[in-house]
Amino acid sequence: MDARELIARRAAQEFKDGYVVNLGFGIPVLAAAYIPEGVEVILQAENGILNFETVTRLGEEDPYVADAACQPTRILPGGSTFDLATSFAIIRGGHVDATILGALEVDQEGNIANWALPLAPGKWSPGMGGAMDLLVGAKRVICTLQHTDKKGRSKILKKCTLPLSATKAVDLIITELAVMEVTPEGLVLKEVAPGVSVDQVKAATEADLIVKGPVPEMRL
Amino acid sequence: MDARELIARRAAQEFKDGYVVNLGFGIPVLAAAYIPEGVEVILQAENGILNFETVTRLGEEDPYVADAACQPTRILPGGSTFDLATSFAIIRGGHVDATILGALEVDQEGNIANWALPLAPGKWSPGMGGAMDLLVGAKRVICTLQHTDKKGRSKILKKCTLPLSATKAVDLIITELAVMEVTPEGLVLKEVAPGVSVDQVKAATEADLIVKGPVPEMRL
Amino acid sequence: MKSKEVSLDAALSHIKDGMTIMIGGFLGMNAPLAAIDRLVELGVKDLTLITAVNAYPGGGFGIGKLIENHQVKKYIGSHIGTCPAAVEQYKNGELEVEFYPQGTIIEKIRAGGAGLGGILTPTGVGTLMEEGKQKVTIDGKVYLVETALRADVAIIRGYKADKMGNILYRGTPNSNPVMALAADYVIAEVDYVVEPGEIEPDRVGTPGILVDAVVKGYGEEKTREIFRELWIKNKKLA
Amino acid sequence: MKSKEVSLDAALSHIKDGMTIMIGGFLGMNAPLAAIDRLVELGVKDLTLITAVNAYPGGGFGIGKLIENHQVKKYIGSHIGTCPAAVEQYKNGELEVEFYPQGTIIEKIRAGGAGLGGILTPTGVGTLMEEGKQKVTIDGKVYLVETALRADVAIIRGYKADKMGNILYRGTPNSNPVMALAADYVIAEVDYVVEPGEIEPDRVGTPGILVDAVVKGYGEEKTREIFRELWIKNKKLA
Repeated sequence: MDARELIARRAAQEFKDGYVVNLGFGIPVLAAAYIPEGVEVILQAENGILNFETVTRLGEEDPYVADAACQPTRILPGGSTFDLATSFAIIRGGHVDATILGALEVDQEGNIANWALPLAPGKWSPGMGGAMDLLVGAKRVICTLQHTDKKGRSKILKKCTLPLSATKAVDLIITELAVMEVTPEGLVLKEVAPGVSVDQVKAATEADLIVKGPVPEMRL
Repeated sequence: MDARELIARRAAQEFKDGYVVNLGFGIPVLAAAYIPEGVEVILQAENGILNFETVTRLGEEDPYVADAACQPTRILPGGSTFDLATSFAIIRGGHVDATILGALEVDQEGNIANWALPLAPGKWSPGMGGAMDLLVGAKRVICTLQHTDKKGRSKILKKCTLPLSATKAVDLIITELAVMEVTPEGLVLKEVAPGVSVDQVKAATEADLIVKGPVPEMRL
Repeated sequence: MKSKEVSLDAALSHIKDGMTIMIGGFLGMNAPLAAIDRLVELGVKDLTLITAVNAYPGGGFGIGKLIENHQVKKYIGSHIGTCPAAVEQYKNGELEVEFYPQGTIIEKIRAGGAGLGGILTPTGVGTLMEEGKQKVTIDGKVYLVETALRADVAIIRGYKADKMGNILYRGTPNSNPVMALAADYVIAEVDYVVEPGEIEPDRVGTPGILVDAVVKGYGEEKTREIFRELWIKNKKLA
Repeated sequence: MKSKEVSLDAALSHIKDGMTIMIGGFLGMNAPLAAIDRLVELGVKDLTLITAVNAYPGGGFGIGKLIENHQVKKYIGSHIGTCPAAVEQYKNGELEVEFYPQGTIIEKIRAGGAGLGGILTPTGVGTLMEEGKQKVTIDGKVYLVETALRADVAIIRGYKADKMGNILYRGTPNSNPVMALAADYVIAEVDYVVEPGEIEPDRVGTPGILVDAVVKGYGEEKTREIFRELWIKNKKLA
């Protein structure tokens, strides 16, 4: 299992039956494939659609319906479409139970940076899209990302260095090494990946990690 | 012709072809009966309906459709219904060409009082309903009222005494005695009612009236 | 998925003395009449009631009954003049009243449901509405800060609902779709309850995720009779 | 009443160099593709372009063409990453970009259309979004003042229009209904133009009084082909 699949599988365990969820691109969308049996969730996409699935077979597409990535999409029974103002009223207004989002950096206070990469002095790209509203509005924010960057530097920091998307917004961080919870006391190590030791997680993490007693392994 | 009919007839002349209009209760609604030939207007009601007419014959009513007075209403071809937020977005956003409203008092600066009658100290009734938004949002505000109260006191004042609905909002005032326009210089007497002299209007008016040359009679 | 359809009493059991409730409808039109009538019987009291406008002119209909039965401690809306009991109780100090322009009250409710702190409106500048409110100036123009408003329970009125709570509206939906976003518990009174998938996605006016309970109201035939009677009595139809 | 149906060129003649325009659509879905393509041919330039999001990933589609053709001087929206030309032009200084969170940009447009001065949002507090903005504190919570946004011209996309300009939407209408309120001149591109009365009043998503010009777009069949081709090319359909 590669890192992305592991993260997606673990993230999917956070879904609860009846949850309304919004999934960011990349790993979060992958998580939908691993929703546990007996758990039904309702997908919300920020372009204005509830209860849908992506279609991939020619002829199943509707040229007037798409998800937030503009992929061909089928609305499921009980689904609905609505305009963008309503969609973000739903998101910002606390009507989404959980969002799973990627991040460039996340820190031990729950701050998150996920849209602004330096392009030129004072210029950032690619843009925040709907992420900043989701971070503020979703009842539970789950952040999925690889623990370190390509150079092996921790993305789980004491303090984010890139422009923030939101402050104190993240509830749970899931990486290929660990599950960490943002608490008032700080970042608590909740689970380690199979075969990974607490020390290995600590070594890969710049943030201060709180370890309380033995740390269980993720069940995937 | 009684005072109310006269005012309504004169007010109806302010309709232009294609106008979107919102009519207050009382005299303004009466005006709809006197729309000049060749002029088509689209009625907007603040509860969320465009292009409609009142029905009065049993069997013509729809128990899910009403106007802002909750009267039985028929939607005309090209009409639409929408929620209250959209309705006031239309009103406040400048998408209504003209509104005709009643008033308790109006003054020479275009200030208007039309919702707050003293009920007890610090208490007012009946409430503003949609009037304050119409006064701020409609492109043209036409105020229809009887020139004086039951005791013969002018309702066209130098300065309103009752709580205001809006400041500098009124464009045109139509009474059973005169038509007056609010201009940057002050209140200009534009027309007098048939058989009424300028002096009679002046005598009945507390506000300063600007008279420029001969004042024509209303054509009804 | 579990059906959201419940009995009227089960839904209304969420409304307790002293709560703040929103009720959809416009002078009774597309208002949840069955739920209101049952609330009167149940006698829940000391309510703060939020509506856009008040009762059908003259009272005795829709939310007017709640006020006439002295169940409302505070009223928040744009108008009380159509409800003689409200005017009388306000005058004698029994009823507290908070007035907002109708375009403001609906934006306050919308803000409450949309996670906004409030909105900036030009309506009411230079009037009594300024009292106790913050102001913001943008490009030299002054606006009132009107803050978000929410309720413990909202009772809305739709035409059809599916068992997932998706609502289809018919006619003039007035405040119902906005209120559906702005309360902790949302009850939708409808004429018909259908299976998920029977309401076209494009026709859903309120997505089911916003609705907690679906209840059957008086139904289409009774609704037709109720309004016919009301309008005949008030000489609007003959 | 005079029909609002006009030719595409007659409608687009209202767009002049240097104007601010809003274009509906979400990564090209339910975007006015025919109008955009014609705008590229017409070459109107120095535009300020307001959209919710940018081009379909990779560009070359919808509003991406306007940017690739160097017709946009300033872009206002929530994202540019899907349009390589936008990123490149922003980097080299050709294109000015103003970012807003997607929930903020749509509320700014809504405020512009609804006569509000702006809205108070918690989104962006404690981030770059605070720069140069007023803040308002309500019950101890801080909100950003996000001001209203309007355009000279809005081009929206509906499915059907009647000749009075009433629009029926199909599928995901995204920013179109909101933009229809927020511009001095509103062009609606649709697949079908019908007579007044042919769209049920309850199905009207944008009332005709908001629309100045109705134009026929590529039509349903061509739209189906366009998206099929797009999705096949991008390996979304097989």
